[in-house]
Amino acid sequence: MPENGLLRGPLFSYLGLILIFLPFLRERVWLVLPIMLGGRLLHWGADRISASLALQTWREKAVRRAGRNAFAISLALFAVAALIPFFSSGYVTDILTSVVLYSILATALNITVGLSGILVLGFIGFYAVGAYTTALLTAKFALCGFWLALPLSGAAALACGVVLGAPALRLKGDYLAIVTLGFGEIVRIFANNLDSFTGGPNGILGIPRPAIMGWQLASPVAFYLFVLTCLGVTLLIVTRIIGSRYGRAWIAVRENEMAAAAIGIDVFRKHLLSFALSAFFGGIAGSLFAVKQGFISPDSFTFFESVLVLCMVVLGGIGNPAGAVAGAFLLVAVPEMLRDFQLYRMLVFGGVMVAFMVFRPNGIMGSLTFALEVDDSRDEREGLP
Amino acid sequence: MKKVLAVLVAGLMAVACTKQGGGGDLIKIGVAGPLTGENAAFGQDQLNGVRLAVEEWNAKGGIGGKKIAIVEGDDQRDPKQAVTAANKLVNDGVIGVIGHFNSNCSIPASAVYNKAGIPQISHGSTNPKLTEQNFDTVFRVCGRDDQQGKVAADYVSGTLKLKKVAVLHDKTTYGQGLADEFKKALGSTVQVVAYEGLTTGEKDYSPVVTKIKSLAPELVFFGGVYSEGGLLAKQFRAVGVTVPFMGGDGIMSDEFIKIAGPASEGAFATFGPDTKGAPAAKGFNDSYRKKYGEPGVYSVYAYDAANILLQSLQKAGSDKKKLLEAIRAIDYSGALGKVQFDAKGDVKVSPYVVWKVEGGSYRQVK
Amino acid sequence: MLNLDGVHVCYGQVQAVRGVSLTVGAGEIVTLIGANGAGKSSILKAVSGIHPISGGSIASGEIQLHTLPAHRIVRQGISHCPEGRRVFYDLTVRENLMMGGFVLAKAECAERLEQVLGLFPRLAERIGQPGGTLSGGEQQMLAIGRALMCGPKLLMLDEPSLGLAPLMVETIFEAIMELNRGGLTVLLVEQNAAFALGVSSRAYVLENGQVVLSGRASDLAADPAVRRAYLGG
Amino acid sequence: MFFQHLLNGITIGGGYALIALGYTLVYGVLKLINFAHGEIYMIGAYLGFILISLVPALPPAVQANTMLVILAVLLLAALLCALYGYYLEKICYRSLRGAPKLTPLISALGASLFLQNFVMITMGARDRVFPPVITNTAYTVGPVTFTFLQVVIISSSIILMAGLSWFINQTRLGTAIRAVSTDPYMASLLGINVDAIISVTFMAGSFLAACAGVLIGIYYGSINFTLGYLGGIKAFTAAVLGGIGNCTGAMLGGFLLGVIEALGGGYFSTEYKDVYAFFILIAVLVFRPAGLLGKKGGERA
Repeated sequence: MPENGLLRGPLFSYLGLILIFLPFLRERVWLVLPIMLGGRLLHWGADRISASLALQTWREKAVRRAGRNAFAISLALFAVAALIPFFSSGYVTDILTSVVLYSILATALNITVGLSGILVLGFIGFYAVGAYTTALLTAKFALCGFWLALPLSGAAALACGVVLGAPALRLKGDYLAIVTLGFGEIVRIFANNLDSFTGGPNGILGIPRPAIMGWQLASPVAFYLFVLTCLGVTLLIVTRIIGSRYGRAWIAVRENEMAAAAIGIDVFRKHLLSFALSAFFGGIAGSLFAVKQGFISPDSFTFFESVLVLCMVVLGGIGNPAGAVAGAFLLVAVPEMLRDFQLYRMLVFGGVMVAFMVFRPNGIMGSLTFALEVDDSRDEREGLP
Repeated sequence: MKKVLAVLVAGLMAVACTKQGGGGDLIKIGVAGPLTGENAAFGQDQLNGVRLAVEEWNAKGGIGGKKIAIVEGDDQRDPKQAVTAANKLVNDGVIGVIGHFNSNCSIPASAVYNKAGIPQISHGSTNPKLTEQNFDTVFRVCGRDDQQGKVAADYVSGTLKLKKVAVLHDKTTYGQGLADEFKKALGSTVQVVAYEGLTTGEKDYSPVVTKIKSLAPELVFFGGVYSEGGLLAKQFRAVGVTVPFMGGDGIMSDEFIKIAGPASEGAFATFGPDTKGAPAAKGFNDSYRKKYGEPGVYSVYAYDAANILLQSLQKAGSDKKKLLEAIRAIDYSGALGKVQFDAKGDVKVSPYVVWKVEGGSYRQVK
Repeated sequence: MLNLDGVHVCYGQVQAVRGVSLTVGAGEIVTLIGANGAGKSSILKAVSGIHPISGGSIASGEIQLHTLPAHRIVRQGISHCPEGRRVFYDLTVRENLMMGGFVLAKAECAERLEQVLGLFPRLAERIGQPGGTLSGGEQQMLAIGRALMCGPKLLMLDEPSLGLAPLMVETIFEAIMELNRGGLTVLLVEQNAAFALGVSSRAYVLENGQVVLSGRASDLAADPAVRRAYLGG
Repeated sequence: MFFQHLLNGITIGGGYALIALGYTLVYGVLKLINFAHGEIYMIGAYLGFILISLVPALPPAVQANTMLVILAVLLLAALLCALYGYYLEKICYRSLRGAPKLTPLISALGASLFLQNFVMITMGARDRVFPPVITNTAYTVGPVTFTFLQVVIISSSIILMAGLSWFINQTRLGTAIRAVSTDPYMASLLGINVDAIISVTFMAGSFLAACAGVLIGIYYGSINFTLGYLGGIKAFTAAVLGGIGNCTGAMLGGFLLGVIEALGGGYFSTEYKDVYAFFILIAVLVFRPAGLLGKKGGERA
């Protein structure tokens, strides 16, 4: 294997490159250097540690054990999650609500990215469709209440998914990715420009919070518990689907499209189904987002958001529903924790993202099957005797 | 892995801790705005303005023996982040907030502050909607786009006596809001030959420039900020459109002149009256320059907003209700001149005047 | 020329080669025969450094080949022409050949190009065509020609006859023998055992990643077990 | 007016094409989208800015030679930026070779955020204004008005593309890049150091992106740290439009995208400028699933 030159070379050269910026350096920039240095050292340390086989087997065992008790563990985690706001501040509850919303979104995206192996770069488009549907129905035109708007938002996003998917899913990999990117951007641009309908850049204000049997979910804690329940339901449905015949067909398609087609799986329909389903849950998440914020505008549906959600899926571990939740937690909570870095917040966050991938390329909870599938890259697979 | 994570966390905490100077004997005020991201320049101007005010108060011994500390709330000009940042500030126990800057952030965040009952004094959100929500916690030291649009429109139709104008905006809450108010206030005597939105962050506006050139307007009005405004003015001049360029407070910045270069000559902007040359603001300008370099146009607004908050606090004590009443009743005179709030939280006197670029710098013309 | 000592190769959990030792002497043609999955190709990959070995050692003279990265092994005069030809489809025949001489200096490369074209005149006719437009046999010639461009001491050929018309197979093998007469050492992996044993001096029979038989090619061709298993009678 | 829009489109398209080439080159050898490429373009623009601001320190005799100075700045900035590309690959991609396909995406995005904020902190969040190095005279020929700088931009992007074409098609290193992008496995069997070739590819892409950055900085006169985001998306779209992995396609896609935007924005509404571009992209992909000049089979397995 090639020698690990990562430690020696770049450090000094980067120093050199930074020096180019020297005339403009202020004293505070020196904060950056220890971070960069630290990153390199950590990388080196991680190499050492991951080299020890014991860790690998320990992890595998832990994952297997966790897999057996997945249901019990999730229940316990949900119970803990439901209790947290009673012992913490409104700020923490707000963050947790965001985490849960993003979890739903990431879980939804995971259906296509993780299970069907389709790269989607404009997923936020479905989220936006859902959010705007709810906003228009409950606030702008006040046509119906939230409980009707919620499924309708899902349905609207699903319809978009089918309309977009029908032509686009015939494309391959990165071509499909950019079509979805285009879709996300188109949705945002329309939302920003159809002033009389969507309020343009001003967005839509005054989206009412839902009520359950006359009880308004006005308090942050009540709303948090509500979205947590929604996440639970979503996860339950998604894990059920993965375990079903459909789910196995999806995985077959992901692993090898040709082989799947050869045993009689209609690859296109499977893709379309997963795409639509994923859009549906994306729409639901959008609807929840709209009522959470009480206000939506195109600013919330940028390409960066799409990428953020995708990061959650990948960071958590592609194809693993628990991973999507973990990824959402990480990507929402870590920047919040980093608020004390002030100006350096996003800088550090970027560095942490790189470091994380270098340490754990399979994500925090990458499913083992997937890791194996990827390990034998093309060259080796062809060489299998 | 655990070890690595532990090291990582420890490292993060170590850096984080150096930034915090804990202790309960502090009065915390929030600064909420785009401290990072696309509009970070505005956010940093704002932060420095507030910092200066706080340092001055602390140098005088603080309020009631307590020092004042700033809590930052970065919204990255994203409404969602704005709500989160607002929640964080409320949670950190700030007694009041200076900000946000962008109207699209101020509006959703104002609901959070209102619920918590703490005052929010925006230094730069000019969208009328902000103070039309019947929140008793919202104030702003800047003007409103409807006032500003009216001043600009009156100048165009009354003083310049033009008949044909093109209106552009940057598709943001602020820019489009201002452009709409301008258009509304123009009345029937002036014809709007084009009304177009642009994408922020782009560099090339040649399609719209070419199009507008063929329509031959007598003035181009732009609702937006200097980054795009400067490029637009420059690109208009490059293809030979020499009619005056006009904008709102967003282009009222030396940056605009720098970016547009000679093309900025003769451009108009609506903004508050002179602060840089005003004797009232001399103290501010001098000490700001010494600490942070040339003040941005909104630095002084942030500085005064902070002073209003702190002065009211000194008078009213930390009771939330009393504090709000004190702000509403304030009769402040500072770098901006006299500031008083009306029932909605807007400033009583519409502050807008027209400025013109002459000889490479802005001069007040009306 | 080449010494393998107790080489192990793994693909994940699967052991493809288990403790194979073999030698190839200078000027020899040595054949590896065996069924699909016996580990023949894996041995070639291990030698050329494409796949790491998990045990044992591979040496050429004093040099421990298994410690070198793949692109350094070619510089030791060991060239590997893999299974399936793997011609660069978009590159012209000339570019394909020039890539074969990537490790050489430019002038030397041009010199070698003339020699290789002399060996395969068909390629000279097709010099400007993209590799992908050639017929199967021509592509095989191109692949071998490309492997010869670096001027190797040892040529490893993996299934050169696969999917070719019989006439073409003969042409290819004649070329190989001619190269051998010119002093080139050849390590051959071949399903077509009859042909392979016909041209080679020694052979190893592999089963399940282990050497089960070895010896002079003519002896093995006469061995009843080998005849039954590999020569169809 | 049509020709005016066309010319505007070609000018902006030249920039897109230069950046798009970086995406396409990297895609060719690694089969992945280098999401940090937009940031490299931004860094290039800043390097150019830093170097240009150093010009007044030069002896007046040297300064008098404007074109030479600009050329030197362009070259130096591009070379420095190539180093950024080199280290980007080394840190964010090399260690992730063989990891799941989407993993490098995350590290690239992390790098994007890092670089963007790094520049924000070191160079300030305000727009940086390029000193006016060339007097930009406008010429009018018939209905078309064009500026001297437009001519510079278009001609230098064409020269750069021709240079790249020569490099890829005529040199040994370029042929090796093509060899690696068709079959990296075979390339390494022939003694080609695939890692080194990948580094070279990243450097070439970054070189071009930096040139685009400096040219665009000089042309529009102001740059800021968010420059890479829009430029990146647009160029990526251009690369896919032309058929990702195909250099001619990237150039064609870049120019086409610029022209579509200019015409759409000029004749219809500027607000939907990006929508036209994406609609055309989707339409093209529906009929030609691998882009305009892409191979029939789409991406290789």
